[in-house]
Amino acid sequence: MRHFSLRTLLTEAANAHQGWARQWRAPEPKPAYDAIIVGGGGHGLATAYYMAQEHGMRNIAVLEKGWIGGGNTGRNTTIIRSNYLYDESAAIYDHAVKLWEGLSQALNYNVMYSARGVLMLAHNQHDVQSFKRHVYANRLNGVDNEWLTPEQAKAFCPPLNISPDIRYPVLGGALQRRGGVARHDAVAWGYARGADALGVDIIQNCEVTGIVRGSDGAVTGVETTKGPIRTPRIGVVAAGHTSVIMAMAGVRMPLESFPLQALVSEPVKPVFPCVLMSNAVHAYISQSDKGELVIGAGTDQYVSYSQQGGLHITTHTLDAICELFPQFSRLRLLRNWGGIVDVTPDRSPIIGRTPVPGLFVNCGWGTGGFKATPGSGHVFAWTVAKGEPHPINAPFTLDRFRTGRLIDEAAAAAVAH
Amino acid sequence: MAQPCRLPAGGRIDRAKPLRLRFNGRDIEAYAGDSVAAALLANGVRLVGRSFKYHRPRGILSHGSDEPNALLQVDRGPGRIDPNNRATVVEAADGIAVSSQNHWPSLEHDLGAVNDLLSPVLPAGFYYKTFMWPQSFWQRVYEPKIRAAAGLGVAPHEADADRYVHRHAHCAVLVVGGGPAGLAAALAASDDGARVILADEQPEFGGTLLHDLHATIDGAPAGDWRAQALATLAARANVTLLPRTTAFGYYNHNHIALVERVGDHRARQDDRRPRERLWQVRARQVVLATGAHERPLVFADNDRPGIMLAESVRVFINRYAVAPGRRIVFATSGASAYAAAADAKAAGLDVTLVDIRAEAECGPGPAMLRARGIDVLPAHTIVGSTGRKAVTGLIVAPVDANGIVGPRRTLACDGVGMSGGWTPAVHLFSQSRGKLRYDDAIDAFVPGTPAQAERSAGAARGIYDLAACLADGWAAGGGAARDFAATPSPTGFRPVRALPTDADAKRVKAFVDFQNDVTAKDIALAVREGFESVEHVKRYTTTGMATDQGKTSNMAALGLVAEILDRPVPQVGTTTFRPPYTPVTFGTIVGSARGALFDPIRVAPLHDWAAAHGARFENVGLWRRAWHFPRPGEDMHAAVRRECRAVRESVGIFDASTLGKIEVVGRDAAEFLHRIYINAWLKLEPGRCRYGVMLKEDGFIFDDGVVARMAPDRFHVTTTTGGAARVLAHMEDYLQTEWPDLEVFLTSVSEQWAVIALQGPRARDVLAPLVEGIDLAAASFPHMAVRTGTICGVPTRLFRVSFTGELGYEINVPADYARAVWEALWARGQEFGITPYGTEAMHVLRAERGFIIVGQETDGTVTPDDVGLGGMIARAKADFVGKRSLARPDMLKPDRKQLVGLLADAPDLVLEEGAQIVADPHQPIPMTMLGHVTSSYWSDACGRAIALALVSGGRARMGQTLHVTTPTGFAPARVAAPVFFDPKGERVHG
Amino acid sequence: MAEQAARRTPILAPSAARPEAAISIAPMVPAARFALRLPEAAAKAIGSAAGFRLDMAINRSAAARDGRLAARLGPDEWLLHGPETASEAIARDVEAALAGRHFALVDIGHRNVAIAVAGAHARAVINGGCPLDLDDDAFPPGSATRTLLGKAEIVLLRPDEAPVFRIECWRSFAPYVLGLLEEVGREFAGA
Amino acid sequence: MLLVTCPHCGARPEIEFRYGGEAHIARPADPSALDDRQWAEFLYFRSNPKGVYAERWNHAHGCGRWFNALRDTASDAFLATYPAGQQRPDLGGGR
Ligand SMILES: Cc1cc2nc3c(=O)[nH]c(=O)nc-3n(C[C@H](O)[C@H](O)[C@H](O)COP(=O)(O)OP(=O)(O)OC[C@H]3O[C@@H](n4cnc5c(N)ncnc54)[C@H](O)[C@@H]3O)c2cc1C
Ligand SMILES: NC(=O)c1ccc[n+]([C@@H]2O[C@H](COP(=O)([O-])OP(=O)(O)OC[C@H]3O[C@@H](n4cnc5c(N)ncnc54)[C@H](O)[C@@H]3O)[C@@H](O)[C@H]2O)c1
Ligand SMILES: Cc1cc2nc3c(=O)[nH]c(=O)nc-3n(C[C@H](O)[C@H](O)[C@H](O)COP(=O)(O)O)c2cc1C
Ligand SMILES: [Zn+2]
Repeated sequence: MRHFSLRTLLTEAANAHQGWARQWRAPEPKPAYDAIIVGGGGHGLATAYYMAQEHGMRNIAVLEKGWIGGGNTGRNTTIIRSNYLYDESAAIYDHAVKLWEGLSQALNYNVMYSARGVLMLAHNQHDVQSFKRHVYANRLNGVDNEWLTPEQAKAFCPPLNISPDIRYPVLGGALQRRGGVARHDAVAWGYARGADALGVDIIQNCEVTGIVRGSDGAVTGVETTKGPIRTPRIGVVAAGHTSVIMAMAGVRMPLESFPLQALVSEPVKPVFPCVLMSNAVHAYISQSDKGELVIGAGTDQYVSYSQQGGLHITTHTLDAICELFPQFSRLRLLRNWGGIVDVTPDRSPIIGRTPVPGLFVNCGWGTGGFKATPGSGHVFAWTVAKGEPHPINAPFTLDRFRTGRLIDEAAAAAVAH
Repeated sequence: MAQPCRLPAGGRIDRAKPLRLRFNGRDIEAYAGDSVAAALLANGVRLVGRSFKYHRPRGILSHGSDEPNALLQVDRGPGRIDPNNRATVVEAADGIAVSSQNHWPSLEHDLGAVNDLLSPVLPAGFYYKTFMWPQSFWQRVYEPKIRAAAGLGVAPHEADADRYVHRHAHCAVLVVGGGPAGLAAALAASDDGARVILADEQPEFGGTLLHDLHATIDGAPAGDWRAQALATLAARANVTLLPRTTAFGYYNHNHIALVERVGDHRARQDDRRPRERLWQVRARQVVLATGAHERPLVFADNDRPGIMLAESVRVFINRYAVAPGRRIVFATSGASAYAAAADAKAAGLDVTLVDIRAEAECGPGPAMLRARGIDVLPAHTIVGSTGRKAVTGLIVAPVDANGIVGPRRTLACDGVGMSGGWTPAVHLFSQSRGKLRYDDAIDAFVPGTPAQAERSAGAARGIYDLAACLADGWAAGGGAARDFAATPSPTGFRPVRALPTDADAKRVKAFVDFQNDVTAKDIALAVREGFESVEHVKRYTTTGMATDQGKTSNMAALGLVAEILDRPVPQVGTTTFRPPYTPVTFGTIVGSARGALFDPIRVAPLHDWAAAHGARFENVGLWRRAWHFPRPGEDMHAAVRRECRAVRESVGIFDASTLGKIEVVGRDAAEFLHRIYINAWLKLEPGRCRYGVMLKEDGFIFDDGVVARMAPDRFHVTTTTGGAARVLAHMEDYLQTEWPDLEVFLTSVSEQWAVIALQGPRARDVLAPLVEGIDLAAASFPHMAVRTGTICGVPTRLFRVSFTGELGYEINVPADYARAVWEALWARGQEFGITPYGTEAMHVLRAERGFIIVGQETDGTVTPDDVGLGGMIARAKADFVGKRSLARPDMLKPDRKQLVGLLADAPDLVLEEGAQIVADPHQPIPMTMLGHVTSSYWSDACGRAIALALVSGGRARMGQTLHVTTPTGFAPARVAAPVFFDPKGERVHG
Repeated sequence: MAEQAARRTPILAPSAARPEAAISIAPMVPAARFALRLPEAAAKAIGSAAGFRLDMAINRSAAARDGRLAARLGPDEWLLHGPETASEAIARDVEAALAGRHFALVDIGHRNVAIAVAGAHARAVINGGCPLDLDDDAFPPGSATRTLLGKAEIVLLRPDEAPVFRIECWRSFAPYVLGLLEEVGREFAGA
Repeated sequence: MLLVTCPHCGARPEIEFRYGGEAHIARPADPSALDDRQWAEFLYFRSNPKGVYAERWNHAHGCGRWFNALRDTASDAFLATYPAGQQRPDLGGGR
């Protein structure tokens, strides 16, 4: 792997950049691998990278039906934070944040992790209580999160409208300074390059169409659009398409796939220094390094695999954005797209074994899994490599829906009232 | 001289209406009908902006919405300033001030232009390869620098002063695009009276007909045909004509979004008129007649100001009577530029035409031009341009069939019109999920199989001959096949990716995406590095991601990828087309939903009274509720103490109208409630009330409230304020889909009944004189009973219930009477010091008695047993919603969090709601958390602070001291029973 | 002892409609209103009750004597409407007519507020927030349906040939509904 | 925004409707007879296919009725709507 640095960049500049090699190979699939990861999103690629890097598994492949990073990894609003309420969640998301902090260096690929701070606004008494609950729980879990008054929030995010006369005045906010954003595409590419250098085959335009099982029920391989491939271990990391792939193995999942939309404005000079979230009015906004305001909208209400949603969803979000930032009303929407998010009943992921021997799944990240990419890949690599969960993902079982031991971040984030 | 580049005659501008605008502080004269771009060109302005990355000087490339370069800030007055406007679509209006962007200190002298010199180290994706050391520098040093350099214009700082509105519309046929194809489609479609909407983003209908001076249609000049067609359409009552209206989104099931620019083109904004209007059209059939975009040529330094699209040169001359230069070189690979060259010559300009194609390939064009005295150089390539802030010459060279490039020569010029062929505007078709098909003959993706009731027509479908466009439009509009006679259009071009050159292609800057400064070599680099998917190329190089979304660049980019990979174009494919077609203001999308109309503000019938009596309000869902009633000089704390005291000692009055209310009627009403709630309902007597708790099927508390049996077959159910809508929906769902056999009807009466809570030992005394037909005596009207009668002469459902722990009534009256009844009670209560109290006092009073609030003590993970209400569950019931879930293993664990009281060791310490609880504050992080404080208040009645908390295994911890987080550390607190006042609950019986 | 019946305080002050204006948006006087629920089959069998026609198509209304009107909002749901003073009579008559059947008659006279929208631009203004097709073909006289106006649920009626639409909404949404109509209508007001 | 055909009201814009998830998952007559696994299947597990899906819709801001629909989740096209309680229509042609 050619090292990336200012020096190599300068060398290549002199050479009209003719010397750069492929960042990852484009291999044809081998007949068999020790393990196969289905899904070349950030989670899948990170999984493969850590399997190779930390567990020495080099004879593995990532199968991607389209182009790597083309799923939700390439279409999310890139908000990264770890100030979740429950211990289990805080542990896994903070594991990820710690990896984010050194990821560019670890991968020798600038993923532009920018810890510019994530501010979540409280608009009613209930939000205030709920956010303080988070702040305190985070503190005891070693996760940074602090309560800001409206004035402090305004100081941190100057464009914010803290007038008491708006429809839902800002009563304060919870700030995680270590939170921020990263360059989503670079995350996929950086992991791909890293994994490839360790020998992982990254095979694009290769859709998994079937899961083959032996007489004992255990997996023996996959069918793909590039032919059958044998393997004793499969890690499914296919986000919105998880149900479809698991159905190939006869496994029904507690998942629904919804379109989730996002949009960007035309690029403007820096106006927005941080990431701001308002669950109460449904606004999520930051500004990319290129200058667009990146805005997250909601899910459409119906199951769909169309990566496209209705205009009313976008409208709803822009209503809220312009209420908080009336000066942005004259900015223009540049592009509006959708992804397909796989949502679990408790809004927490499922990471671990399945009823089928040799089949592992990492899914259910729903609207918020980008932030977990390194952590998720790291613990899932362990899980697939060792056949048992890492302590951090041990609570995120499929079985919790039977026992009732849910990790209900949605309930905790105050949807009731 | 004013308007030095204005042609003496012609154009569609109104020379009788001069107007004046400002550009970078300088006066610009123009005429009504000009675009800002036309006005600038008329005044000899070429340099209008700087590019995104290299800060290259840039001018005007196009004449329409595909413009990538000429982006300006427009200032229409305070609150009306915005960036990134395309000079080619902003109409010139008197008094507006426009200015260029993305430079410092000035447009002419821009220090950012050093990036152009540094460009060898700034190829596509350079930032992924560097800026990583030292680690902390990314965020402190590199990123802020990159951010400051990026972005184009400056975001507005003031709130938008304009208004926007929405409009929903329906029609049989929506025609998008009012060129020849669209006009013909609209004529055909509206012929039989069907509702037709015709929208075009330009101020005038006609599309290419607006600048085609020589064509004839059915024997008449095309302009006359256009005027006739428009007159016909305008006269048809079934036709809605929407000029200045861009269809920007094609969504599911023929739902199309359009933005109409209503205000900006008028010099002075009339305040009644909106600035823009969002149309949402649901059309039975859609005709897309959106035309085609011309392709630039990709050659070194093809971005100098003055280098334009060939057809745009023609538009500026014919439509705006502006000469984009006096000596113009047309550079083309196709036929259409010949018409432009001829028109330029006719306008008196000095014209040369260079065609990459061999003479034999060029058809009749060269002869036609030579006959007009125009020099034509076939078989020539373009290898560069000269000039810096304006083009001064085009460097051309002969090229043979093998691509061998001959000696260079510079054609001096002050304007260039380039044409690399045409790309149909398939954006909306593709958004509608129609499948594109690559048409080799015209080197373009064209609409294939539609996914919705849609037809594309004309140039949007790759049909470039005028007569054929008309016929195609007519057919798309549903007309019976007919022919149009029209002047044949010169069509056809040779697809070229990057023009052949004698220079080192690895080093020259031949722009593909002008705005984002993506060059052909960037695309080559991306492919070299393994970014083979066109979607990867887009994201690695940012080609097609600028504000024009690749309208001028996409075909070149994917063509280059195909060429490098030696794959057929359709195998490379296009990137995904997404809304909006052109950028749309947030304001348009938001419409009226601003300020008071952002979300409805729901107020209860006594809101005005409360406001007049000094209430401070809080938002609860959409509701605005009286929070507390501070007297002058009182803070919230003091007000709440006083309000609580009044209730405990005498009488308080509270507006509880926002409670949800559902009238449950029918023979099976009791059975229905029996299945919905955890407790028993079959034996509740008419005239009695009962507190009920309901779960969702997952076993967690969903809502609670008092239910009264008004008659054997009629219940009055109350819900929480926030739960009103979802409880009704939940009940309807079960009723309709699970138990359709039950004879029950549900009706929301939340807003029929206002609820006045009168609470305190003197409540009866205040109430008695106003009530008729109800015996208020404790014996005949006990706690948890309901009676009907009248109060102040109006019907009431009078509940004797209490959420405060005091003797209390909840007086339900029809909402419009609430004010009068309240005022009567208020008057009656004066002698007892009647005190209005708000939601905060209500919360304190109920907490003193240990009553839960759903959403505060519960959060969607809490079972009845967790909050100590397990005893309510009717054990005898075989089933109710949620029952089975309560038997899951995790629901039975002894360490579940249970509701307890918490008394801080320091009696006046009001713990924070949300504070976490631990057994040992000295344990290492991460600590084991036992639970959290759900409610916490100062209680006058108890003479100390009290709190409720959910604590793991809490009921077994009575008397234990635990430690509760505070802003600065931990505070010890003792676990106690969750009832702090009147533990036996005797006061309600008073 | 109650001295006299309490007076009514509607949330919007009623005003007179001006159908001849380009746009007229006028809150209406209080009225008697009931939600009537009755199984579809029963409605078909009896056709009408207490003078209210019940067997019309869903989303159609029918006028009855004395300024009364029944609008069928769903298979088993009607909105009964009449002058404010007729409230008790309507309740009594309907109860009597349906006695012995499974039905629910619930007074919602104070729950709803009505706003009349009239004038040449009435449709354009309502379509400023309402997504339905209000063309005569799609929403002919006699139409009545529950739908949305912006972020509020409404019942939209066009009782008769007159180009007057009636919007009913819940009380607390009335200021919003009126405000939205007036905001959209500004463009046409006085035009 | 989808255009949803309510069996009672005809084609109406999606915003008038509330979605209800997968159809034909009847509440068990006797939940206590189910083991934890079966109960979890009822509560949480869904087929979530890419293709034809039977799902529930409620015309919440219209006639208020629940009904079912067959929709292709890949194209979002509705293939049929039918009253609650009716069997899933057989559209023939496989899938
Ligand atoms: C609009 C939007 C905004 C979001 N915002 C945020 C945010 O701000 N912060 C945050 O943390 N999260 C956010 N998320 C969620 C986040 O994007 C996802 O949780 C995360 O990216 C999931 O990563 P992944 O690698 O699991 O999935 P993906 O990136 O979707 O990768 C799955 C891959 O599997 C492939 N695949 C599917 N089926 C097959 C098959 N049969 N064979 C082979 N390959 C297959 C897909 O093509 C895809 O590339 C957002 C999501 C969306 C859509
Ligand atoms: N000679 C050639 O090679 C060549 C190539 C292309 C086009 N043409 C000529 O162009 C004409 C094509 O006619 P036509 O009617 O197909 O196209 P047109 O270009 O004349 O008209 C298209 C119209 O659609 C409008 N439009 C585009 N997108 C829109 C949107 N999203 N919303 C609203 N309006 C939108 C444009 O403003 C334009 O007025 C013919 O005269 C043809 O000869 C010639
Ligand atoms: C954080 C982020 C920033 C983006 N910025 C831009 C942008 O500046 N310009 C642009 O055209 N698209 C931008 N996009 C959107 C992509 O072009 C694209 O729409 C998205 O990756 C989804 O892919 P698709 O539209 O090809 O399906 C951005 C996407 C993300 C996730
Ligand atoms: Zn309906």
